[in-house]
Amino acid sequence: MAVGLEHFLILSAVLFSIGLYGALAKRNAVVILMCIEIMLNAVNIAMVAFSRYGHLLTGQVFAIFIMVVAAAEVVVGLALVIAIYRSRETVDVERIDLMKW
Amino acid sequence: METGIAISFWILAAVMVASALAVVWLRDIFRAALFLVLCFFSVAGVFVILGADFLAAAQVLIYVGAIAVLIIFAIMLTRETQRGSPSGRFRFIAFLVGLLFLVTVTLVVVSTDWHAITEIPAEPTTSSLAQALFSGESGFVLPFEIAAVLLLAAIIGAIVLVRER
Amino acid sequence: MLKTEPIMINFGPQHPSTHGVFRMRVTFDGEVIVDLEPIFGYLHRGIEKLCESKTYTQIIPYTDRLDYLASMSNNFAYVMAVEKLAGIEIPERAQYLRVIVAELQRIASHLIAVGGFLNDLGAFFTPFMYMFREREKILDLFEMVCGQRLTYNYMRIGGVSHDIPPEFLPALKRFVDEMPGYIDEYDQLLAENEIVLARSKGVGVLPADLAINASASGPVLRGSGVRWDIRRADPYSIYDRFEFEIPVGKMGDTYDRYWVRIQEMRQSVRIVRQAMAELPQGEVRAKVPATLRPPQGEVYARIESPRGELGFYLVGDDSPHPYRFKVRAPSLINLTLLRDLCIGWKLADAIAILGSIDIVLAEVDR
Amino acid sequence: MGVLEQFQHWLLGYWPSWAAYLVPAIVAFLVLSSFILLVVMAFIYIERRGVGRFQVRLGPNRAGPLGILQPVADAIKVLVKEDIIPSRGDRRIHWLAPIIAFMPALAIFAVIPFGPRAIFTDINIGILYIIAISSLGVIGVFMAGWASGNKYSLVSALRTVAQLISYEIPLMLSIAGVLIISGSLSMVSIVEAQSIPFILLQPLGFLIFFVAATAELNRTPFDLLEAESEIVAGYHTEYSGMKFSLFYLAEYTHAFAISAIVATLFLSGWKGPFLPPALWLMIKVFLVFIVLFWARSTLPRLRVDQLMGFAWKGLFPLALLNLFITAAEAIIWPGFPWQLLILNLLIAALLIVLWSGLFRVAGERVSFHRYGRGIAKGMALTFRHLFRRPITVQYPEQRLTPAPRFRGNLLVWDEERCNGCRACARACPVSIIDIETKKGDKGLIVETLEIDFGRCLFCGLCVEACPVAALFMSRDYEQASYFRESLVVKKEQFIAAEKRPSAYAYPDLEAEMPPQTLLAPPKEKG
Repeated sequence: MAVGLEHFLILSAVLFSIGLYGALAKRNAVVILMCIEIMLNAVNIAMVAFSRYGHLLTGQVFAIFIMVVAAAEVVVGLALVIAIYRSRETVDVERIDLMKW
Repeated sequence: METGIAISFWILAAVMVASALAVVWLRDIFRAALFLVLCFFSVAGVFVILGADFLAAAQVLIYVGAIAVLIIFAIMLTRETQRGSPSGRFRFIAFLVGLLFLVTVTLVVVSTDWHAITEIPAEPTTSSLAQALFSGESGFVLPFEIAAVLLLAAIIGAIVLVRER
Repeated sequence: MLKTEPIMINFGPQHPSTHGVFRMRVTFDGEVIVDLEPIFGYLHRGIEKLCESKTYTQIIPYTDRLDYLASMSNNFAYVMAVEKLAGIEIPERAQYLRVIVAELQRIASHLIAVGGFLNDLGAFFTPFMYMFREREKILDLFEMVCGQRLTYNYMRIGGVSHDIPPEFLPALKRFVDEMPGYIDEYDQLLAENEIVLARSKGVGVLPADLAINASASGPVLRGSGVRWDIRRADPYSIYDRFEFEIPVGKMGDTYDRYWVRIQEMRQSVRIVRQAMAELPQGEVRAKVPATLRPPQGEVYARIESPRGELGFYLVGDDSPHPYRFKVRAPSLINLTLLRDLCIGWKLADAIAILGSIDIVLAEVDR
Repeated sequence: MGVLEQFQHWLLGYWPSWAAYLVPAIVAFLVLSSFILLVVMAFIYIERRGVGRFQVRLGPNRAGPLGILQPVADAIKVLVKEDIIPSRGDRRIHWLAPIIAFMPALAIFAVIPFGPRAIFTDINIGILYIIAISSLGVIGVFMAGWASGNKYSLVSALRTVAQLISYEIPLMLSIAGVLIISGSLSMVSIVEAQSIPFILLQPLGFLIFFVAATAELNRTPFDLLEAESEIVAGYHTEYSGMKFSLFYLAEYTHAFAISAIVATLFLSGWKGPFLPPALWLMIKVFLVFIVLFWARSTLPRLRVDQLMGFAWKGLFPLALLNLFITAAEAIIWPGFPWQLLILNLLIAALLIVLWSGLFRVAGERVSFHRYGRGIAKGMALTFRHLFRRPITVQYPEQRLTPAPRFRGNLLVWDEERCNGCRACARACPVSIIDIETKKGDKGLIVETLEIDFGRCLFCGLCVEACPVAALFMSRDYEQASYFRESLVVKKEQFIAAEKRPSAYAYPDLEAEMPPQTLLAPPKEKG
């Protein structure tokens, strides 16, 4: 029952597809951002797994950069959500599909 | 050692997937966000299994300590908890897409012959990670600096976006 | 700043910082106050109506229960009103005793006001405890004089109920000698403390014209720089015989109100010292009929209580009971300024401002 | 290698591997939590007694000798209280929050070295682990605030996020200075690197860390999360019983943890002459904690915006500068000779003075000479009070003598002298004196006398009104009853009662009364 690279990759894939489903199906913008974070985490798992089973630290370096980008993305994303909420009183993506407000 | 890792892996994987599903499923956004925290935390656990100790700490620090809290904060500011998080019209299509993706990737993962090295690498990664990031030849000094600039830009951008005019 | 939906929070009537059963309905935008509505009446006992069925002497214990932190001042104002109505002259010694206890009462009341204010700023009871220590000494003196520590019922129509016991003056002397040192200690603890300054300077500014228009009085008014003290402006009893200064603030902020109280304590000590030195011998109570029936007429007598202008309005109708009994409660009138002071400030400031106004709910609601 | 790993290795020889993984963790948890519980109890005791002395009180001294069992009594009291869950709140989150708030504080101790080898697990990223773990506590507090369904708690939850996230940044940056000097993230190597305690090499870093850590602990002057006078108790307003005690425990455990981290990072941890290492660490921990509650008993609280401003405009740039200076020093003098100590002290003083010059308190710039002086003066004053005699007394054992004129709880009635004139009843403002008389041989005889002391004002007017000196105030001051009826005192009870009249309205009695106990002026001890 030894755990190998495939296990981690499949776990990563499962996590990613859950995130993907959420990001596509959900209507609340904050939840969509949360699902995107799940997807980024899934990618991170894959990266670190590659790094572990390939004895190459580049994977972890990439994971660090992904975290940085995720942080930046969340900051800007949430700022947008709040800005939209302020003018439209909603964060429902199906109701904020106008290009202008 | 091996069994220990295997046990931890399966537990963590189960928790991770379950909490990710809860994030997608739950209607109460606040609870969804709490499950997101749990998911992040179990990812950190997986990092520990993979011997990436520095990354595990960074994961907790950045995702749990900062991003999750930021999300919770946004939830409170937008006050959308009463409405919950309903699914949209494309729920079924989204499900199909997700499933398709999962099947494809799984097939690829299973069918590929990974040249995986199973023995455990030298334990502490912190200093070697620093070497990999900053060493002269193959280093990532420029991307690192760019990442810092990106963060700065994101912070300023967020302030500008949210600022009242 | 992030803009958020306004939320409404009820402060009180059981909130620890509302100094009694007082309620503020505050609307916040984030932590900034956009609206504040003071709601009182939780302690209304109908004392004014009740007193119309009591004899003039029986009313004195009721006045104790208006502003229970300054019972002596209430006694004082009330008996002054009755004496004015009935035209009673009171003996010299009683006048001096009244001034001494009233000024001691001012110190005791300001100690609580300042201590409570600092507690509201978040000090963990330390200044409060220090100030209670000194207040206890005053209460000991009051107990010596009249046998009670809170509701004194000391003054009587025509004087005071008892002469002071022989051990009173030495004890008072000791207190008067050590009190300035304690006030210095409070200054040392707080006056320069950066956190106190940051929390109170410039916060809740009450402009002088608004203060006058709202007929604020006491330290609240003087904090705004208006030199109005009834002891000077309309001298009653024997206050024209003493030398003292009226401290006034510069900006009318929370800090100035706090500062004025501290300075007034020093001035009160000064007055007590002078009154002690000049204390004449003699009777302490004029001859007053057992059942007083003041003539028809109306009268308004006011004093400078620790909280401001405390006035009693009485209408006599030849009967043993007043026809009308009305209290001008300084706390109530100062409290009406709360909304103007608080809007635009933060949650924590509202508490500090309320503390700096120094209300006693028993007096507000009566 | 930490104690945990050694235990694990030893176990691996005997037990299956999964047990060898699980058992040490459980054992460590149990040992750690019982040890922490003990220290936390000591903390609570010391803080309550200490704050008492700062406030010229005695502090709790009832439970056990010197009140040493007070924490136990507290614990029992809290644990048997009813557990309340607000109906509008979120039940499960409400239940989970205290656990999540408590666990991180506990988990920090895994990497605190109590001695060269007395550490549970010496992971190479010890300090990073601590920072990461302690950022979890926010979520517990946040959950509590949210799930309580209470607006005070909600405000507290919002403050939590703002405050803890802001102060985490200067906290980390000030640690970075230490890391540069020690060149390691491991707690053990950080201690070993301290031939000079880092408080001397990093005075500015220490100050920033201490202030930021105080804010992380939400202790005065940064206790905005549970600001008693503003938002009542903040996030734990709606908590009681077991769950509240967990929050309470978490607070003190966190205080212990932070004190231990300060001791380890800046006060050279377990190092010290003569005494065993663990004892040295504990001494330092307690010293740090004493400073914490000393500040608590002196200082008021900052306002939210001032708090944030202080973090972002004060601590953050200073921490950055400190990091920068330390990095420069690491390049110029890589060995960190002791001479740097003087230089760093000078730099720290200069920076604080310069930076405080930029600060504004209420619109006016803080002048150089004053910044910090007011706080220092206040701290000195409270410290002096530590040596003053407490003014409180032990009530049932130590009784104060009231003044001769004291108006006590029950009236004293002299049946012989009373002529039933009912002057007292007429004088009473609240009409509680009920006298019925009948014609006797020599004047009136009192048939019934009932006084409702439940409504008595103790104004003394009845005593003053008595023309025949038959009614006295009493000198007693203890009166309590579970039933209102028993407060109505009847004639027979008046006759049977022990007569201890006070001199109120009877000045001739005053001479024989014992003198009143007055509050003596406090004397400086020794």
